[in-house]
Amino acid sequence: MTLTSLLPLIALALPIIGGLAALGAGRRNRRLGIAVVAGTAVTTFLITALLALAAKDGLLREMTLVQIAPPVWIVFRIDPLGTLFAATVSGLFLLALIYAFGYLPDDRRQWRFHAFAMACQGCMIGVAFAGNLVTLLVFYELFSLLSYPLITHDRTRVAVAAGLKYLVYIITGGAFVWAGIILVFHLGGEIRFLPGGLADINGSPGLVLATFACLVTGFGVKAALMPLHGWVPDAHPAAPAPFSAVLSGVMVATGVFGILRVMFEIFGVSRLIEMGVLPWLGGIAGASVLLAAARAVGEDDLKRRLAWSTISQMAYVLMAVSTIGGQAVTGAFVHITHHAFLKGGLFFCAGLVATVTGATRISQLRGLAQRMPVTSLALTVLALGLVGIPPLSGFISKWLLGLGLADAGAMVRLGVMLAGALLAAVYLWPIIYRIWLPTDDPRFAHSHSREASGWMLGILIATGMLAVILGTAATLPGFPLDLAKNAAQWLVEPPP
Amino acid sequence: MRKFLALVLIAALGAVLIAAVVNLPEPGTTDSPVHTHVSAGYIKGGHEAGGADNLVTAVLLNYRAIDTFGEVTVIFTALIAVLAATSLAGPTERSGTQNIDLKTTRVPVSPVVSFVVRLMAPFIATFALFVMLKGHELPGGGFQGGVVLGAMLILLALFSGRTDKTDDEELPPGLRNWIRAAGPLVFGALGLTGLVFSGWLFSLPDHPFWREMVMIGLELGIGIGGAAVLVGLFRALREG
Amino acid sequence: MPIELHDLRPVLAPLISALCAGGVFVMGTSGRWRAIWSLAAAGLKFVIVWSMLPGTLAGSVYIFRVGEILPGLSIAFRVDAFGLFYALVTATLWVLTTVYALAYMKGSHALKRFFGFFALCISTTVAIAFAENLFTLFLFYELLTVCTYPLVIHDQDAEARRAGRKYLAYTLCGGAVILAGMLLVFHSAGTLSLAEGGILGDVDDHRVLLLIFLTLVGGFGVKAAIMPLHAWLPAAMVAPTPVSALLHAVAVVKAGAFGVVRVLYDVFGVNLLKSLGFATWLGYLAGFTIIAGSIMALRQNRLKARLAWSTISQLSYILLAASLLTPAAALAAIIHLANQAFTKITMFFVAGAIEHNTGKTHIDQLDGIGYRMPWTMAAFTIAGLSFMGVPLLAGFITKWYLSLGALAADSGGFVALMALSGLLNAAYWLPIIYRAYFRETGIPQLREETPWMLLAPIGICAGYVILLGTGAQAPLMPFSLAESAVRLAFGLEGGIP
Amino acid sequence: MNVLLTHVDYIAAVAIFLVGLYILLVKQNLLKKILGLNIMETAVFAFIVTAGMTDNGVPPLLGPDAVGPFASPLPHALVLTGIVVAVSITALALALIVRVKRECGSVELNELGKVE
Amino acid sequence: MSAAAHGLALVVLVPIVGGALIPALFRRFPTAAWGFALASSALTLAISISLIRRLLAEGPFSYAAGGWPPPYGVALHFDRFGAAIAVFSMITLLVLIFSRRYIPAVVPIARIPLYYALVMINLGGMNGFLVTGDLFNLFVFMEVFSVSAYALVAMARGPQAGLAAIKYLLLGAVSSLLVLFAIGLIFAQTGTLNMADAAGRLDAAASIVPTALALGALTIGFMVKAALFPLHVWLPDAHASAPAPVSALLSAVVVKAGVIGIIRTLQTFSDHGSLQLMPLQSLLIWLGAIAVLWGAVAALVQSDLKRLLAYSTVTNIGYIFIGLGIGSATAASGAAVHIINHAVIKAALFLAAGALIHQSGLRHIDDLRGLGERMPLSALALGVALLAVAGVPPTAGFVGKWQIGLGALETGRPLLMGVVIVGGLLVLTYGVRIINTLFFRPPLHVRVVTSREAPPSMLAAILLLAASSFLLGLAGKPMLDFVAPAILPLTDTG
Repeated sequence: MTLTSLLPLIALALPIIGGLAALGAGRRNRRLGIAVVAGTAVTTFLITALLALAAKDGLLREMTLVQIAPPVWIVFRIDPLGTLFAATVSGLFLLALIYAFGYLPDDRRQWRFHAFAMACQGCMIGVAFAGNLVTLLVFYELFSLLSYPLITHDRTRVAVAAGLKYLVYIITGGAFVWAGIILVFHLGGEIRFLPGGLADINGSPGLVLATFACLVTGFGVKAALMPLHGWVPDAHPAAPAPFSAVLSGVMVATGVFGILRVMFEIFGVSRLIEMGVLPWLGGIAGASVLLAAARAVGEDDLKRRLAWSTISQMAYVLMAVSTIGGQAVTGAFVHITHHAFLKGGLFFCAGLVATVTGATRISQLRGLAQRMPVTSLALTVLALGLVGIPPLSGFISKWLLGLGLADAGAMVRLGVMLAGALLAAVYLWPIIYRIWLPTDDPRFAHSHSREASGWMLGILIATGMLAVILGTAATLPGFPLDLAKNAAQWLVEPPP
Repeated sequence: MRKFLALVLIAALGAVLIAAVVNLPEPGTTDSPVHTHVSAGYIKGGHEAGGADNLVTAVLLNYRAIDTFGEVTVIFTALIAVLAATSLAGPTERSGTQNIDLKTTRVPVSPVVSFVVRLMAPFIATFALFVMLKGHELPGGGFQGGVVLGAMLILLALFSGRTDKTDDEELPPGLRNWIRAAGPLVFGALGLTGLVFSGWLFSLPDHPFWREMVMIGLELGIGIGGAAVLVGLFRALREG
Repeated sequence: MPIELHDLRPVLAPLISALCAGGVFVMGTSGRWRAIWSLAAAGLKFVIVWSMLPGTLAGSVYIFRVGEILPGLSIAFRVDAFGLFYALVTATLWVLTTVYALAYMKGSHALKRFFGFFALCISTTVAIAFAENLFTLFLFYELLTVCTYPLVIHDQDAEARRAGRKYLAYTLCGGAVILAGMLLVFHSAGTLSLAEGGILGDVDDHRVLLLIFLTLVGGFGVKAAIMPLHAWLPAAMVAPTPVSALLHAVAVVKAGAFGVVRVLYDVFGVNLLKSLGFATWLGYLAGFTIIAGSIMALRQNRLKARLAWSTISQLSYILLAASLLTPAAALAAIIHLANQAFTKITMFFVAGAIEHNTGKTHIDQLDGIGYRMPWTMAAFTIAGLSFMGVPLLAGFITKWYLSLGALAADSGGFVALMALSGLLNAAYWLPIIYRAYFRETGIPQLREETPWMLLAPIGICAGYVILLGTGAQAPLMPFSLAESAVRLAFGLEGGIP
Repeated sequence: MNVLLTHVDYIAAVAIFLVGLYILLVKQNLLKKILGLNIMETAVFAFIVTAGMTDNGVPPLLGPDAVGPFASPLPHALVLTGIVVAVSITALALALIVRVKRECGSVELNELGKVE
Repeated sequence: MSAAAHGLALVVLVPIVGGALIPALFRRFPTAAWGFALASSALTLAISISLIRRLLAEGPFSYAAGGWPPPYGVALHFDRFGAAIAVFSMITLLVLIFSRRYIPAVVPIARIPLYYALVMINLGGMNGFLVTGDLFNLFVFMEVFSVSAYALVAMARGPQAGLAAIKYLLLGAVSSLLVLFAIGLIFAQTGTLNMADAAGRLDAAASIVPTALALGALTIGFMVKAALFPLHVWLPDAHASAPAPVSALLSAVVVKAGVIGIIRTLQTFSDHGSLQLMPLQSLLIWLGAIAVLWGAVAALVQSDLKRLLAYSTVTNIGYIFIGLGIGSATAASGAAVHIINHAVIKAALFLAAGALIHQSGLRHIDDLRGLGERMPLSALALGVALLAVAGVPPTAGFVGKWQIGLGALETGRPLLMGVVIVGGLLVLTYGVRIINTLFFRPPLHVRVVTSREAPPSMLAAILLLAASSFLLGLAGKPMLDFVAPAILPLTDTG
């Protein structure tokens, strides 16, 4: 067992074990707990990053671990796409976990949050490393369930209701995925991911289509593809901010990730074209882009607006990959990563503001910059990044997406994308505008607040800087863009 | 209603029965199977085969001895049954005051009748004995003699005026039980002697003398036993 | 063709536990002897049954003929792969259940009777598993009813008696119907021996076959609690928890399901059933039961009642799978015997432990119970997830093969049904788990973990649920046994497609 | 019609039988029922004896100078046995009736239905 | 002529002479009569076993009583139905063992010898009835066991017993008369009383009307003895009010005589070519089916334990007649075996019930709650026998029901099979009710709490019978094989 085969397992297991350890340690000694969490998160991130770099040129390793039943194995594979996603996940989790030390009240339940969150992280890394649909489903279901206590962590009535809604959506989605997997298995036998798709999916076109529909529907729930998005606007605001960040940043992306795996590594490009599903997918994604953005515009609750934005932004990715052009796919991958940090940061901001000032609505944010300049600055940077203002990270991904769409000649989709970007500006600009607009109005509760400090602010600053760095230095080797290019190439033009 | 149904049933049954009997061979004719088959064999075999002039007795004691064994068993059983099954409790309240306690009430008996009965008794007994002993030659036999004997004893019991004495009247109880069982017992003995003498259970000895002796013994057993049973029945019924 | 070996073990397994049951009856007044004999019954059987595994896997069939009691009706035992699979499940679980029961029942009344019959049940169950022919199967099947009755009415109060009456009424009527079916089979086939590929191949009369199907499947379906023959099962909840475990997981309902599968595969045979098409209706009925049972389970507030309705739903998986008549589905049917057993028994043990520890019986009382009994509830969670079909747990395997089988049988609708059932399972297990961990009562919860004698069986079962889900292939797992059973039933040579 | 005449003996036996049966069926008094039974028995005996009857026959006493035609001996033996059996049953029945009368206070079946 | 053949007469002679000796021998020592009766019945049993051995070796054989060849003398005939005498002797033996402690409690001490005498005579009559090959002899021995049976019923205390006995007597006497009348008809047609001879000569008879009537009269007469619905009305009263061992004897053995009588009749005259027995057979099936259901339903509503068991006899007689009526080899052999098996089971039932009732002094089922704790063995025996009577495999009751059900199918009567099964289920219902009451309900009556297990002599008989009623089920095949040759003549008419 070489190091490369051990590392993925460590990356997967470490957060889970670390979470349990933190649960035990933190309740006795807070500092020790923090050390464990931080150490674990950092180590995990480093391992995944290392793996991402190592695997950027193609499939690094495939590991067959456990045979559940004769044709059903637990399989891990270390390929460019998975490692990129794993690194993104662990990076965002690193931020969120540390942020949570500041965000959550210092009590016993905090450690529960960390334990569950880290278990969730482990499972998401498992999803990223999954080598076949069954393995993917295992970890997909697990982290979905593990998310539930995190969403309902506040135990308010709203949170519980949102949690229930989340469960209903996610489990239903899981059932679809499950049915799809069964169908795939029925059609094609053992189902390892294979760039270019499985050659031997045989069956009536209707059945193949149904399989695809099942899988896309199932993952689409998590990817918040309209009209399967219902849980998102409720769950995001209800969850504690650090987990909202994770939800928006990577969990929705997991759904997208699943769809990507299905599209490129189960069905394969040629079959997708043959099936004629791509226009439909693009159409649905495009509709999602516009509709969600439009909803975001009308939303006053900050976290809800961000949630709608997530729906819209993730739909970009799907819309782009529906062209299956190499450039667009690269953009899609890089967008997943960049969006994760941007949106995570925005949620960190929202959490910070809500904690310090109690303001959750955008209309309450007026004059925030007067009291909390650093936070406001970070918020501004991140928001601008999300809108796609150069040289921030969002620009890079959107540029690539646009380029990809243009390359593929999908002019309608390009138009939709631009319209979406415009709408993004429309729904993000008022935030920036308001926080920087000075006011003396005593109605704003935060008028006496001070700038925050400690963990939360640190993380916020780090995220803001990350947006700048990823934007300015995107082309450096080893950065997401580099990795995404490789991943896209690997998927779209598979090695023989 | 009940009567009507009964009449309907009887009418139907009667029709069936008459339909059946009129299809039987004509009674009285000698060529019917009744006469030509088994009976003819008996008559043909004569008294030599049956061991008795009286063919009815021969049938009873010889040809179909086992039937007669059953028969004496039935009547013996009836006695035991009556003894065993009659009311175990005394008179209950339910039976009311009109019930007469036969044990203690003396029935007034005319001395004339009483005298005549006692006078007649030895003659009757003698006749009964004659019927038993000559049953294999003349009309008669153990049952007939036994019934006469029993009737005499009942007569005596009725008119002797000694109704209050229930026990140790005619015979000591130990002996009485043996005599009552005489019927089955003599047949049991016959079964065994038959096995000894001729190799068949329930068969009479081949030697004419012994055969006659055994027959007489049987007749006596049947008769005396039968009489004892009859008296026993009478007493049991009277005592309730 | 399997190699037939004449061996004493098929009869020894039931006999020895029956003898031990006798020991309980004779010496059971003392608690220690009761425990010793009960454990001996379970343990010895466990050893004997497992000792046959290597041979059976190698393709041998152990046979023991006791004797022919009527022309064509003989008592005979034959250990084939399917029978051994069922026996392994029961034998293994029985050891755990006995340990659990010994701890759970402490201080109850009439313990001699309880453990005596408890040990007898094990004996009859393994005899059912090893039955060579329908008659032997029926014989011990009925005996099982008789032996479980005293356990059902153990409390002897009005409710228990009512439940007992219902239980008997259903199962005995079911038995009578089986008897009718048996007569029909014997009349038309001239034999009652269970044989791979069925024994009714030569029967032409469609009506007779239908009648046989209805009577046998209906009769065994009573114990398998297929709707509308299920009403006894929720009522029988009043029994003490080890008995519920026995009824719902190990012996009784499984015997029914086992019987149905035997009837389908070894009386009718796959090919005949395929040409007849009766099984489709059984599939629909089972499908209905799966959904309706789940919906009923949703409405229950009493924990054990919810478990009972869930059992009704879960059992029909077996029937549904068996009725699909494809190898993969058959595999699902057989494996689900084990999966459902281990999973459901975990839940029952937990329910019993909760009741034993805290006296709580209803779901709305369970707020925060996860803090009081963390390990216990962890086991419950595992079981719940398994039923939901979360991969890596036992329930997934069933659904997996069942769905594959359904697809192979061109009954894709059942895949949707599986998915729906998984959802419903989630809908009724998750709230319990949620309450246990995520609802606090406001009162600080003290740790009050289950005593180890109760906890150990729970833990082992829960562990097994995971094992069945992950390591079904491992050497000591009976998966390959199930495979060879399917191969035999379908006359396949190689692997299962 | 001729048949009826030739078999008139049998028919008479049947008639007696029916009379007895009627009594047995209709009468509620146990004693009367026993009487009915006895009448039926008599009828059956008569029937059997009739079967063995010979026109102008003599009893089957086989002396040295006995001359036929003889009546068949078999039915007579049967009837003799039958009579004894009938007597036995009658005796037992009477004893039981006495007992019933004592214990239940009645010998009418329709009243006895209410006993206990 | 081997010694075994004499046994044919001895099985009649020994018990009757033994019974006749008892009142005389044991006037002074009434309780010692038990031993003598036991010895005679044991001897009878031994003789009957030697008969069966010869039967197995040589096939059916006859014995000319008195050395007179048939048709002049009375021929005794031993075939496989006659072999039932061994079982009947065995049951009588066990009943006697049971009676040792039971009878002194219910019968005045002076009458104890009478009881034993009656039991022995009953046995002798039964044996004679079963082995005779002569029509009139059949009648005589029928009367022997009938009269003793009437008396045995009347030996119980209480107003019900006398009434039940007289009802039994009245119906029994009428049935005997019918039989005698039928014998007269046959005799008038054939001039012979030997069954085989008569059957042969009936063909030559001028008309079949008398034969048909005779056959009908015989059947109806035996039906009364066998208590086949609707002529069973005497049975519940008689069997419920008699002392327990008598009930056992009556239900187990005496009613069976009627059944065997019908079998003999059908068997003997089934060769009579001009006579179609089909209507008779379907009549038997119908009546049997009604009896099964009626008896079971009536038993369900009884509160008196013994009365319930009496109705159970009605049911089981129904089963036997269904089997006979179907007439196929399977069903008829099942019926034949059920005659034996039910005898054993019912004896076990009545004796066990008798022990429970005797020890507790209670006879209502509801009063017996919890008695199983106090009298575990007796109650267990009752439970086993109840399961057996319900036909739960592999008990003895199962054999007959299985064969009869199978026969129903073979002859294309699936509904009849349904009746067989439903009947078994109903029986099981009340069986379970009783078992439940005994074992699983807390005592209600104070007498239950003070009851003690039955004495060893009673227990021995009960347990032996209960064990047999279980084990005979395992011996179903040899038993069926045993009766199979005897069944063949019946089969032809089916």
